[in-house]
Amino acid sequence: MNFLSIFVLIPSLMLLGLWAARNIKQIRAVMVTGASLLMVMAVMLAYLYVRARSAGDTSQMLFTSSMEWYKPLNICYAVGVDGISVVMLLLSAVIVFTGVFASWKMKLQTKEFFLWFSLLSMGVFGFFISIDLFTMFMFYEIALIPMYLLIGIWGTGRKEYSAMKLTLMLMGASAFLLMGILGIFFGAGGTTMNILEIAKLHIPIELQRIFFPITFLGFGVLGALFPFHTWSPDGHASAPTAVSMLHAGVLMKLGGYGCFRVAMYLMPEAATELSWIFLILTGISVVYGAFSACVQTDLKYINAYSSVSHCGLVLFAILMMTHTASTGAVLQMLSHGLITALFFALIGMIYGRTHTRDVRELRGLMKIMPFLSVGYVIAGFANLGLPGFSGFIAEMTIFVGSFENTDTFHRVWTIIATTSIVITAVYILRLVGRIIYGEVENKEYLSLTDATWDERLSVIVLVAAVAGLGCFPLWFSSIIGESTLPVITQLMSH
Amino acid sequence: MEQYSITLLVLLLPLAAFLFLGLFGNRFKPLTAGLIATIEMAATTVIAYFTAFKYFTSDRLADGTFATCIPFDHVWLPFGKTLTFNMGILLDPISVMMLIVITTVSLMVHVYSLGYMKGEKGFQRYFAFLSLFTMSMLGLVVATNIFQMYLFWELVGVSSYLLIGFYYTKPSAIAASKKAFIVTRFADLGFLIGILIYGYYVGSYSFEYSVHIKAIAAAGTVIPLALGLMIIGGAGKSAMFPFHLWLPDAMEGPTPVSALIHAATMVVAGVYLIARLFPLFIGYAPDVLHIAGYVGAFTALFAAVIACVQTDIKRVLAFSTISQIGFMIVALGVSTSTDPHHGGLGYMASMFHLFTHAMFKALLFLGAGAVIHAVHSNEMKDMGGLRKYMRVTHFTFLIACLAIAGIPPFSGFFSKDEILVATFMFSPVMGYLMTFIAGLTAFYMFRLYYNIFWAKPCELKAGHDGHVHTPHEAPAVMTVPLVILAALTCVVGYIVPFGKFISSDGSAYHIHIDLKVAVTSIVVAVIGIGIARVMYRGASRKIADGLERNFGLLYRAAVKRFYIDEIYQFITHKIIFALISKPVAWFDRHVVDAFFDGLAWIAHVAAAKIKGLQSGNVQSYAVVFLWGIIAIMAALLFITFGVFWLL
Amino acid sequence: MNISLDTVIFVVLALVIIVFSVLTVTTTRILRAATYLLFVLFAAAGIYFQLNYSFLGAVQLMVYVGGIIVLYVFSILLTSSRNMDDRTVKVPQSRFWTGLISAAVGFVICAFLILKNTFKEQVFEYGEVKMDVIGKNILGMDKFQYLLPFELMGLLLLACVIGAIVIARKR
Amino acid sequence: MVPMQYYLLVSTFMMFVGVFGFFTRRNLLTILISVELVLNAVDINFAVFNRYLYPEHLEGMFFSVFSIGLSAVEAAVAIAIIIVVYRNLENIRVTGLNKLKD
Repeated sequence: MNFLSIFVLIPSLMLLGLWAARNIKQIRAVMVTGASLLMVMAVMLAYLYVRARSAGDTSQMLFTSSMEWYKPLNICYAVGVDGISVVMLLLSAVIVFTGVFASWKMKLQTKEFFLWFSLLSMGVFGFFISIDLFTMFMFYEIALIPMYLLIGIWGTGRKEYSAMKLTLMLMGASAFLLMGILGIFFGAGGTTMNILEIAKLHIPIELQRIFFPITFLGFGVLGALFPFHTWSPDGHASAPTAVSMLHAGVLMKLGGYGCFRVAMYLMPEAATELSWIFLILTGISVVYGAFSACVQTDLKYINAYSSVSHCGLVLFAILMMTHTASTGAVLQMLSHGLITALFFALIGMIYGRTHTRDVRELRGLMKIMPFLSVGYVIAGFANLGLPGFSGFIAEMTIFVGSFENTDTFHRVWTIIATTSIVITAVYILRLVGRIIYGEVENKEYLSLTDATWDERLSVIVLVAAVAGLGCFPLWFSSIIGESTLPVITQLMSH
Repeated sequence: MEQYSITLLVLLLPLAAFLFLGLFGNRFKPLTAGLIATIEMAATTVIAYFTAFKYFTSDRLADGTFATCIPFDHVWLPFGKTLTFNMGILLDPISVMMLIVITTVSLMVHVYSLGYMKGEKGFQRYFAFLSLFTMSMLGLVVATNIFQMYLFWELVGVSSYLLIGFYYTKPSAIAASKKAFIVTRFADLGFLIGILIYGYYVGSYSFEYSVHIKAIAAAGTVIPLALGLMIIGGAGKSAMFPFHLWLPDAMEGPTPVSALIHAATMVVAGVYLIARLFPLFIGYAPDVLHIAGYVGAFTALFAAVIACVQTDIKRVLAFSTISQIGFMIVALGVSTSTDPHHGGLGYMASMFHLFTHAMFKALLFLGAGAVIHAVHSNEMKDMGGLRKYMRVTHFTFLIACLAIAGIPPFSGFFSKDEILVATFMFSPVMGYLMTFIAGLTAFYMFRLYYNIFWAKPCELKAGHDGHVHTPHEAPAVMTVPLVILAALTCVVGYIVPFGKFISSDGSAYHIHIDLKVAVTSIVVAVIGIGIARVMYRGASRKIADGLERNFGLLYRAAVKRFYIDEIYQFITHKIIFALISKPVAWFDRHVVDAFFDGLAWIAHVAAAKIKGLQSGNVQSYAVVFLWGIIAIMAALLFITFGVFWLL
Repeated sequence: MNISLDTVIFVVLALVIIVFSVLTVTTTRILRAATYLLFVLFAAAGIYFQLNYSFLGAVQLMVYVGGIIVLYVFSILLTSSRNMDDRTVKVPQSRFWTGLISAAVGFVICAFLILKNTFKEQVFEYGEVKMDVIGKNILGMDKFQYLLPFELMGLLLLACVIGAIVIARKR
Repeated sequence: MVPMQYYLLVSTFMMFVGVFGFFTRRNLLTILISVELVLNAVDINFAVFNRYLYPEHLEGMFFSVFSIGLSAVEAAVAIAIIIVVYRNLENIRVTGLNKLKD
């Protein structure tokens, strides 16, 4: 039994535990135990990983193991982690943990909610540990399906519509993905589904030209690639808090991770050749999301468009195809995951009290709920890339990396992308100025209370993570950096 | 190097104070929190002075310069293999000088704030932010590389934002803080791109140019571009035209904050940036430097003109600050070489002026704060005749006014004189222009002075407690910093050996007064003061009103600050929001999203139609079945008999 | 062209079939439809007789006319109630025309085929099929003999009878 | 001797009348009656082909005999079903019979 499988095992055990749980206390106990255990395991994995690396283990993936489970297509349950997966697992663990606390007061069908939530976590963790294309795809689907129910049942607003839209668009994307995966599998000779082994083989360039866009698109939709991002605003706006957190925080990262790990890594020639198309799209995403966020009136929409912008930056950086930029991309995934989860958690908490997310109605929250407001301001600063928070290091790494491309095309798009940091400042400050500051206008709000302990815990953990990453980036940056190198080498060698 | 290890505390102490007060501040009584911050600040000041003392008394190198010390320099964030983002401490004459300026003014402001902010809600928060600002500003000046500078540059921006928006329930304060942050951030975009270009071509962000001299030389033509972009960032922070518009609005913050951030320290960051990059400018991009100088000169003139007609005393001071920073930039901009004797004088003059200006401008602001504290208004019309009530404030304010007007023996005279000398060396036209602006400065400062302390006695207003109360002198905790700063203003001009420590090439330079220039400037200043005295000293404002009437258009334009704010409003609201964001959002909802909704709709409709076929009605099935057979038969007939089988 | 008796009988039978089959499907009363069907079936039996398949004609008369139609009449009477007739429900125009056109087109194509196709040479041998031949063929097991289908038929009928009872019996 | 085509035309006509009836009628019984028309038309065809084209064999005739038998079976079962339906739903119009579909 491989150590990594524990990340799939724990959510499965949580499912069992929830199934057996009889009342809300037991449900919470199961969730907290499971989520904490996941966090501990993620930290331990990071520790083991670093120890193995410093002991001189230079193989690309550590803790690998492979178990065949469908011979005719050579499908294996193959797992393994490198630095990118390790930090992604850490991110997922943190967000699952805080998500549990953010949905502490879930009333409606609590058990079912957490059942689906655990299943979703299982998919996410499974995705990050797998190195077999098919297993990866399977976990991806596992993560996708619970979304529909979670939004459709526990959501707010136009939840059926949003759930349907989100699921359909992502399922459409996964159809592309399946095509891409099969293309890669057969293009590489049909002998293996293992990413590491495929990387050593060569896929004919004609096939790469067909399957690279398909695969990239398949993952890119999940990474909110323009113009396939429209599921994001509606989906996030309707989803319950913890689901928004997990979805924007982790699930959207599956897109960037997959683009990098599968599309770019396995089809380097086509990637070099065709990156410009997607570069234009992602560049548009970055600026477009930021501009759209400026005039939204729903807090969650603002954040969703902001996510479009920031996740666009992830793909943008990946496509820049330099070592620094791709390191920055992973940092940005990490950073955006934490920040956006923090945002959604806070928005959920504010909404739970005021029952509105309309920025035109909220005002003077600082006076009523100082803790949440300060959290919101911090999240805002982190989002606009203030030094000391994770956004800054990620964005700077991306921009420095992007600048390593000397041709005019890349330069121009880099400069266009940098303007997003100003636009981000515009909408964040507008928002903070409008809802946090000012006098309380609605007298009914005066009786509202500040965060309770469970909410405080989840906010504090996230803020600490954001600030920790922002103040001490060296460790993360270096373990990510050494893991992005093989992919970049692969890209450069062609 | 180890001897400067203690300097690290200069950064860590304020940071600790910020975190401590930020997290636990509300557990303490306001005054306790304030005292904690103030004591911490005093400790920081002591360390900074200690460092400065040690540094300036250390042995000079063989070429007569002070060694640049880098006690700390650690990789903070690696970019790829070679390029790294370091964090560290760099000590050289200007950074050490800045340490002194910042800690001195900051300490004064801390002490002053204990009195000024008494009873305000959020007292703890205020001190936490002050500590944050101090930390960031100190981090900025001791940065070892341009990226670290950028990092702290952003942090001072945000602490400025937080402090301007301190009264967060006041809409104007919120708007002002937002404006300040966004305008400077927009400018910082230029700075960032400049850094990116520089870093890529030079392969390092470090300020130790000598190490990378080859790479810099190889980079060639992109260096001026990079430097030009960086100057944009500097212009944003230092409120140079056209980024000046945030500074007057920033006066919405508490007055001590204006003194610290928006007069003495943060706004001179742009000047400091140019000074930091000075060798590069001289070596590779003198033209860019001169352009900056012209912009500085224009800004100085522009701001001085506006300052002459503003009625809000803090705004007058704000425009005066802009104008004075313009002076500093001009001084740097007219430099043509690193030799202080031939064209490099401006560097020293600029730093000198930065130093003296910090003192007297902080004094002016704190004095203004005391006045505002007494009359509860920012408007000149609510003041007048205050000299009787507030003797200490009056006296110290007068000293500061004389200093800024350039009257000997106060400090401003010396530094301004050096600037004028440097300017005349560069071009006489520029020199006369700057002298004229110096005169204007004297005029508007004394307009301010006479309006506050002389003129008609102010109307005594009923306070909120119902009874009329006379303006009274501020408490000792506020006047003491005033007196200290006034004393400094009197004496720092005599640090004649200033040039010994700081000069463009690092070697000692003996400051001497150019009599011709000095006399001219004094005469001009005195004329300015005289006009102001005639116009504003008395209770009647006949001349002033007459002038306002006769130059109506110009006057109104100046009062409206030449409509730059309106243009800004137009750009942000009309262009960014109405012309870009709204259409983009509309496009997103009605085109992109509608496209996918349309796809779903098509699928839905098609499904409904196909579902209709599957009705469960056998008769319908039979019809389709029959037609199927007919079609097959027709096809077979067609194959057998061809098209004309009917015939 | 001489008109033989055969021809006359055929014309009469054909007219009966055509007229009454049309009436069968167009009448609005079910009982009448069943009656018209009865005439059509009679005419069909007549055709069999004309073709000298007396056995077939007899079967037709016995099973159809004697059995099935009686079954129909009973069931009609059993299920009839006031609103059961098609009179109460008008056939929608669209459905009527769809049916008519479909049927007409089908008919035209089939008629065309019949008239256009060149068949094998036609012979017509007068004379009955001998009963023993029929019996031998039904009960034989050689080529062109049909014991197996006959047995199957019997089984089917049995199954049907049981099935009908099971389905229709009162619960 | 009447040419074979005439028989065929008559039976074809009968069949399509039956088809028309099947399409347009609403009552289960009348639909069944229409089906009887179709079946009879086919039976006639078998007999005619047998008589005119292959007089030496008897396949057509036997097929017709079996077909008649099958019709009897079909009619019996169908009517049984119809009666049950009627008993349960008081209705044997096809438009009313959609309980299974919903």
